[in-house]
Amino acid sequence: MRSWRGLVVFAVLLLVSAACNGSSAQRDALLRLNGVGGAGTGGSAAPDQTGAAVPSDSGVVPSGAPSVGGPGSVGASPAAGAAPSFGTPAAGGRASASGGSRSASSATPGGAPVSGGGGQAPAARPGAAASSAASAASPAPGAAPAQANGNTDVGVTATSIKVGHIGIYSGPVGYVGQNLSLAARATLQSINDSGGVNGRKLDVLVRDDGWDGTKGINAARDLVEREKVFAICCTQSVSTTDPLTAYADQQKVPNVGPDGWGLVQYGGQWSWPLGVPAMSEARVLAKWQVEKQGVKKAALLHLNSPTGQSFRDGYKEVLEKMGGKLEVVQAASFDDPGTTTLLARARAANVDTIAIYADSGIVARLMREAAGQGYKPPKGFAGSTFYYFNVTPELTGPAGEGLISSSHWTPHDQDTPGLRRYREVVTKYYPKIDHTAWTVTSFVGANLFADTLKKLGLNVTRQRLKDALDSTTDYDLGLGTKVSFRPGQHHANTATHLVQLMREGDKLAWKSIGYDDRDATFDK
Amino acid sequence: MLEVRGLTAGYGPVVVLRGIDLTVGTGEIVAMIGPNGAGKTTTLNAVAGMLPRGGDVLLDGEPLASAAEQVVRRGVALVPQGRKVFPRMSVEENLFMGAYPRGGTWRDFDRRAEPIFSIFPRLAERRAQIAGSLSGGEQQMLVIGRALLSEPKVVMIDELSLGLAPLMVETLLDTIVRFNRELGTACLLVEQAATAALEIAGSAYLLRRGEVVYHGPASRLRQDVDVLHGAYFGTATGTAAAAGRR
Amino acid sequence: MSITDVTTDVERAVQGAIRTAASSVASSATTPALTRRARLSRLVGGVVLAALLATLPFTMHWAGPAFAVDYGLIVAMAVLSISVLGWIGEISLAPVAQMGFGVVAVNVCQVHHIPFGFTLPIVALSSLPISLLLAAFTLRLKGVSFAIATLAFAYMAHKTFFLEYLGTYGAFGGTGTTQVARPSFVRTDESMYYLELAVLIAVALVCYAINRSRVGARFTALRESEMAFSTLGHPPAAYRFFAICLSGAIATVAGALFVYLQLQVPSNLLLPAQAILFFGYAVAGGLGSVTGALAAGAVFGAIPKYLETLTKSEFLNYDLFVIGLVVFVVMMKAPGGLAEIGRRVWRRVEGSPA
Amino acid sequence: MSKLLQTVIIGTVTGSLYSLLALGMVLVYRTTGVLNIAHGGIGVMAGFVAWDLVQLRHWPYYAGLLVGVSFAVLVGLAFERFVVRRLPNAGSRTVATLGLFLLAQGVVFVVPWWSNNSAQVFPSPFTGRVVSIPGADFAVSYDQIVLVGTVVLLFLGLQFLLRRTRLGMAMRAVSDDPAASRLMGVREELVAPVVWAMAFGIAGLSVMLIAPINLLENTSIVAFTLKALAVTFVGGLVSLPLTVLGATVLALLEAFTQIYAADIRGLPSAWPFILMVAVLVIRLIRPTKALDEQALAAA
Repeated sequence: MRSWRGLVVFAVLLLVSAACNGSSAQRDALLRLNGVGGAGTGGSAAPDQTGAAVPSDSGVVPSGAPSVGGPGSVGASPAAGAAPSFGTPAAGGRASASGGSRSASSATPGGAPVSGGGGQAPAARPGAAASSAASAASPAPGAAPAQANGNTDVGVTATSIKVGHIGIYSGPVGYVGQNLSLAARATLQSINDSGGVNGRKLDVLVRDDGWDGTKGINAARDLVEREKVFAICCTQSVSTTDPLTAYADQQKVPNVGPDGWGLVQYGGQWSWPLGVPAMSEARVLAKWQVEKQGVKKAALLHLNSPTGQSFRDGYKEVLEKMGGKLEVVQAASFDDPGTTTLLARARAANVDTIAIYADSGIVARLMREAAGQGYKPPKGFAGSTFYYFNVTPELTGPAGEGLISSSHWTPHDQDTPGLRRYREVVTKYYPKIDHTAWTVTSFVGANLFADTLKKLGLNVTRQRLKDALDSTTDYDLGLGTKVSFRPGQHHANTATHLVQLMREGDKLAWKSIGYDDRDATFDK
Repeated sequence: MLEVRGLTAGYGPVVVLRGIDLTVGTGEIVAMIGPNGAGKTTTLNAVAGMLPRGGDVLLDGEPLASAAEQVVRRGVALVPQGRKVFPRMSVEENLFMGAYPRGGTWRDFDRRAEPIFSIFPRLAERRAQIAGSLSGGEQQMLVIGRALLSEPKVVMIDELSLGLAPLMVETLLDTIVRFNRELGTACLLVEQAATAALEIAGSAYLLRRGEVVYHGPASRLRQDVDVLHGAYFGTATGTAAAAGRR
Repeated sequence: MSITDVTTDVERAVQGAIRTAASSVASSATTPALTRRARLSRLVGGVVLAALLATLPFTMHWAGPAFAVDYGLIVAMAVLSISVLGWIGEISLAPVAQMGFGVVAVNVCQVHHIPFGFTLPIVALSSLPISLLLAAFTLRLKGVSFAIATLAFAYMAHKTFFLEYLGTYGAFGGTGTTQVARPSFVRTDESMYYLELAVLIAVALVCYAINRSRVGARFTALRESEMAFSTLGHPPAAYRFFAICLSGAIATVAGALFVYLQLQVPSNLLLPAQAILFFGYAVAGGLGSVTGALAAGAVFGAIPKYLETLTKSEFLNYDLFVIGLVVFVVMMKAPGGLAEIGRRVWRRVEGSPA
Repeated sequence: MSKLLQTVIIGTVTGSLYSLLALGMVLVYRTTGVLNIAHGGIGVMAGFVAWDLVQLRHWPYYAGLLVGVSFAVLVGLAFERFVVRRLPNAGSRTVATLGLFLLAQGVVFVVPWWSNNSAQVFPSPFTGRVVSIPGADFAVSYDQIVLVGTVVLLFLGLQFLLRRTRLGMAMRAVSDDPAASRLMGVREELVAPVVWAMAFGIAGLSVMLIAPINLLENTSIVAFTLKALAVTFVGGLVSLPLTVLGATVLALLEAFTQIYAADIRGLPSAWPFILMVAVLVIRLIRPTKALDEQALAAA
């Protein structure tokens, strides 16, 4: 009679464990969706000599040269389109991008999460001169004392560097968020496949935050304090990156390539954001709309968040400075988008355009509703990179035609060497990725991280990485923006390109409208 | 017509009825009286199928099912203690629920309800009122009326007069006599306060500690206060009378 | 009988509890009624529990960061604040909103450079006006109506206040969200744990004390029959106000600790729907039981966080599902909640008749 | 003038949306005394099932709709059979619906090919067709008309069911006094499944009607359900007409403040609370002896 309670507990435990196993199946499904069979993609892709040659052509556009993956592409293809074949289920998931190298990290020095390298930091490397090929040449033996066995800092061994990455795979924006993470993982994997960083493989630990700050911060703490990662790379889940900025400073852990949408991220000494602040997007957009479209009166719908408010403030400031007027402003949230009332007010105020700062879902709701009423402002709808995804035209349907968004990097319809290389690297691992400004940010972030590490030679420490990143000048992958950081000034990217949904055959596709501009407000 | 033989019932391990025998003839009014805790209410609930029971319950010689829904369909209606109206439904709707076991629909409701309204004109006045807001006496009328709408052969009424003013009890007893005469419905009337019930009953049963201790014409109990008294308090006369029953 | 009477009762109860706590070790060891096995298991259990509590963040380090237990303690406090209202037989969905006011209060304290020592007491006091408002508004409501009313209150607090003050979805930016700095002595999550534990133990002791005292008995009476309660000359309103204020203070302090743990709290962590979830935890833990609240904090706060890290976030998608399942199973099989299961298990350990 | 008319139309449509969700909850509460917290969650789950069939597997729309609603109905039947019936009172049943809500949400997140696409397009056959309103410079979509029409039909249907049919009367009787209704020949074990099946079916249908207007999206539908909950309060959780009235008033207030008083930030979101306070004050001034609470006390 009493034993059933024990049974209940047991059953619950069983279910929990089943749930956990089940989820790896889910990830496999996700990977299949992206055309990759298992995950252990190209572990055996024989990097050898190529590895040393490729990496840091920094100052120069890497042009066609690298195509490192050439021979390695074998690894990628097998299960590409092929049916279920669960391939390597256990290895699947997000555990580790680089095969089995995780076991190696057990040798990390015990305590001292804080970088002990403060003293040995090569302050003697001031100039930006360094940027070029110098790094590749210097596996300089004996450059630093502690590297006899290669354990130069937390998370670094002779053969690997432990890197944490937090992505969005579930939650309210999991549907677009996963693309950012997949792009980052593809890039990091490509770096490993082409030889890693001066002989060390990047051991990437991937976590999901479900777009929830408590979960993201929990993951970050786990990565930093327990798994003892060397750095966090390409984390672009804004609900996590904002609090992560403070945490990275507190722990002195490098946080390379966060989204940089919220202005708070630029206050961190240990964060190097690569996206464009929402405020900059808004300024550029407003300027263009007044200059090119002759917008005089505008309505604006923004998510009621500080970033949304900064978008609103930037838009209003520029619009009104140039003689226009923001007639209608409305705040939205995910559970209460308020699109209907915004439309009514915009129509009553007879505005020229409706500017939006919201995700694809809310944008789609707004435009479908407007189309339902047979209404379109004379100059159409425009807004931020928030919905520069291919999912947006799928959600809006034909109603989305003419929608203007912005991009932080060269828009995807262009055919530049940089974009070709980006696409080649990313689609090799995840063919069905939904390309957007943010996936490119992932790509740049991962490359910047690896290339800067390469510059450090074998003596990899957090402090040296910070110094090297702080002296990055004109890092350019041919994607439209040259990235430069200075100590205390991490506003690297403020360039905005505009794109528009145009008809292409029977579908809508994002097309560049040939307008690029920079918001100079943050230059100091 | 309604025949109960060796009825036993209880609540879990507690045995309340130790074999009750009881008969209600066609068109008869039978009173069942007894002190607090004698098992009167339990008897009614057991017959009505609200409690698990042992022994035989027959209606017109056929065994009566033990599920409440079937008992009422066969024509044995219970008016439970405490005036259990449906408080959030109107008077009319309460009455409609009475007709439910007869497959009543609203279409022929008026026809069915007409005799009831003529017996209880007060209910007709308050047709649309919410039952929860009626006075105690009106609620008791409603519950009796509701039971009658199931067109029962026997109505069992539990503690008719509980908590009602004497004048109202008079009125209610009058209505019982009236529907008994007009509709021919037999009535098993359970009362703790005995005198009122004995006024209108033909025969009477006296219960004590789960057993019938007296059975006979109501008039005798009415006249012979000693028998009544004895039954209530378990004195010799009472048992003697019980013996005399056989 | 008025509010002041209630408070003096509470004071006496707390003093009593402190006395009992001081003498409990000695007395429990000497109680003759206990078998040797029971005594032994109590002693061992108590020592193990104390040792576990004292070292939890470190002993669980294999499973995840100390953040998990820290978060578990905060959930426990939030659940406790719901449980406390179980004393008067009501269900409140406002605690999440009250946690939000705690976040705001910490923010304000920080802006005005109030030393940490004063912050928590100020936060606890700051909950009073809001609780009184809520209590006045819900004075005449019972049961489902009360729950809905508190939910509406939480909804309004979230929509009209936190969204403006804290920002939605810290996500798309926490730019305006003020960061909160921890005091130097709780720089790490491990030390944060001990701060939280101390606060929680204090709160739990107060709750135990009140529950055991005359006030607790009166709460029971109030819950059973408000009419009988008031005919005995006690003012139901005073007790309702008191319970709501106590619950509010606990929730607000939990919110304050939450922001210290998280460093900033965007309003999407304070959604009204979250309150429904917490209520589920409270039920599964055992409504009205202090122990149950603590158990719920462990089961629904800490363990999922550990699972997140142990499974490399693979668990993330499943938490709602599993929590729903647990609530369901507990509802069906042990209406008294985890607290009841714990008691049963413990009785078997002690060997006393169940 | 056209702005005014637009506002009224917007309010009416939104009000219908709240009504739609609230009516289902009132049905359950009125006939069982249980507050069905799972209402929105079940609806979303059923909506995703239908969406899955129609959009991913290219079933005909109505077939998908039917399967989605039937799915919800089955869940309702199972819930009644295996959970509700085994729990002792309305309070514990309400908590069980909470568990069900969490489970339903969990399912929506767990199914891999649903969770990674949180907002979904789920058009109905009417989507895209509109009727323009003369004088309003405004058009109303067929979907919205269908929504409003369904609410009217549902309201009338439920009123008829609960007031005029044997089944509805039996449902109400059971909720008023289960023992007395057994004496009336009502078999609770036959009535209760109908209630739950119907309520869950309505939940599923509601979400499928809302989806073409709002997209199929979890967060907002759950938020709508919370507002609908506040609306049910107006009708004391039992009155259908007052519920619809409350929903419409709430939606109109929201629409008017959003459009005419947009500068008072946060006011539109405060309406549910203000509305409840107003209802409380009215009840205070005119105590009508809230019967719902009386019945609850008796239960």
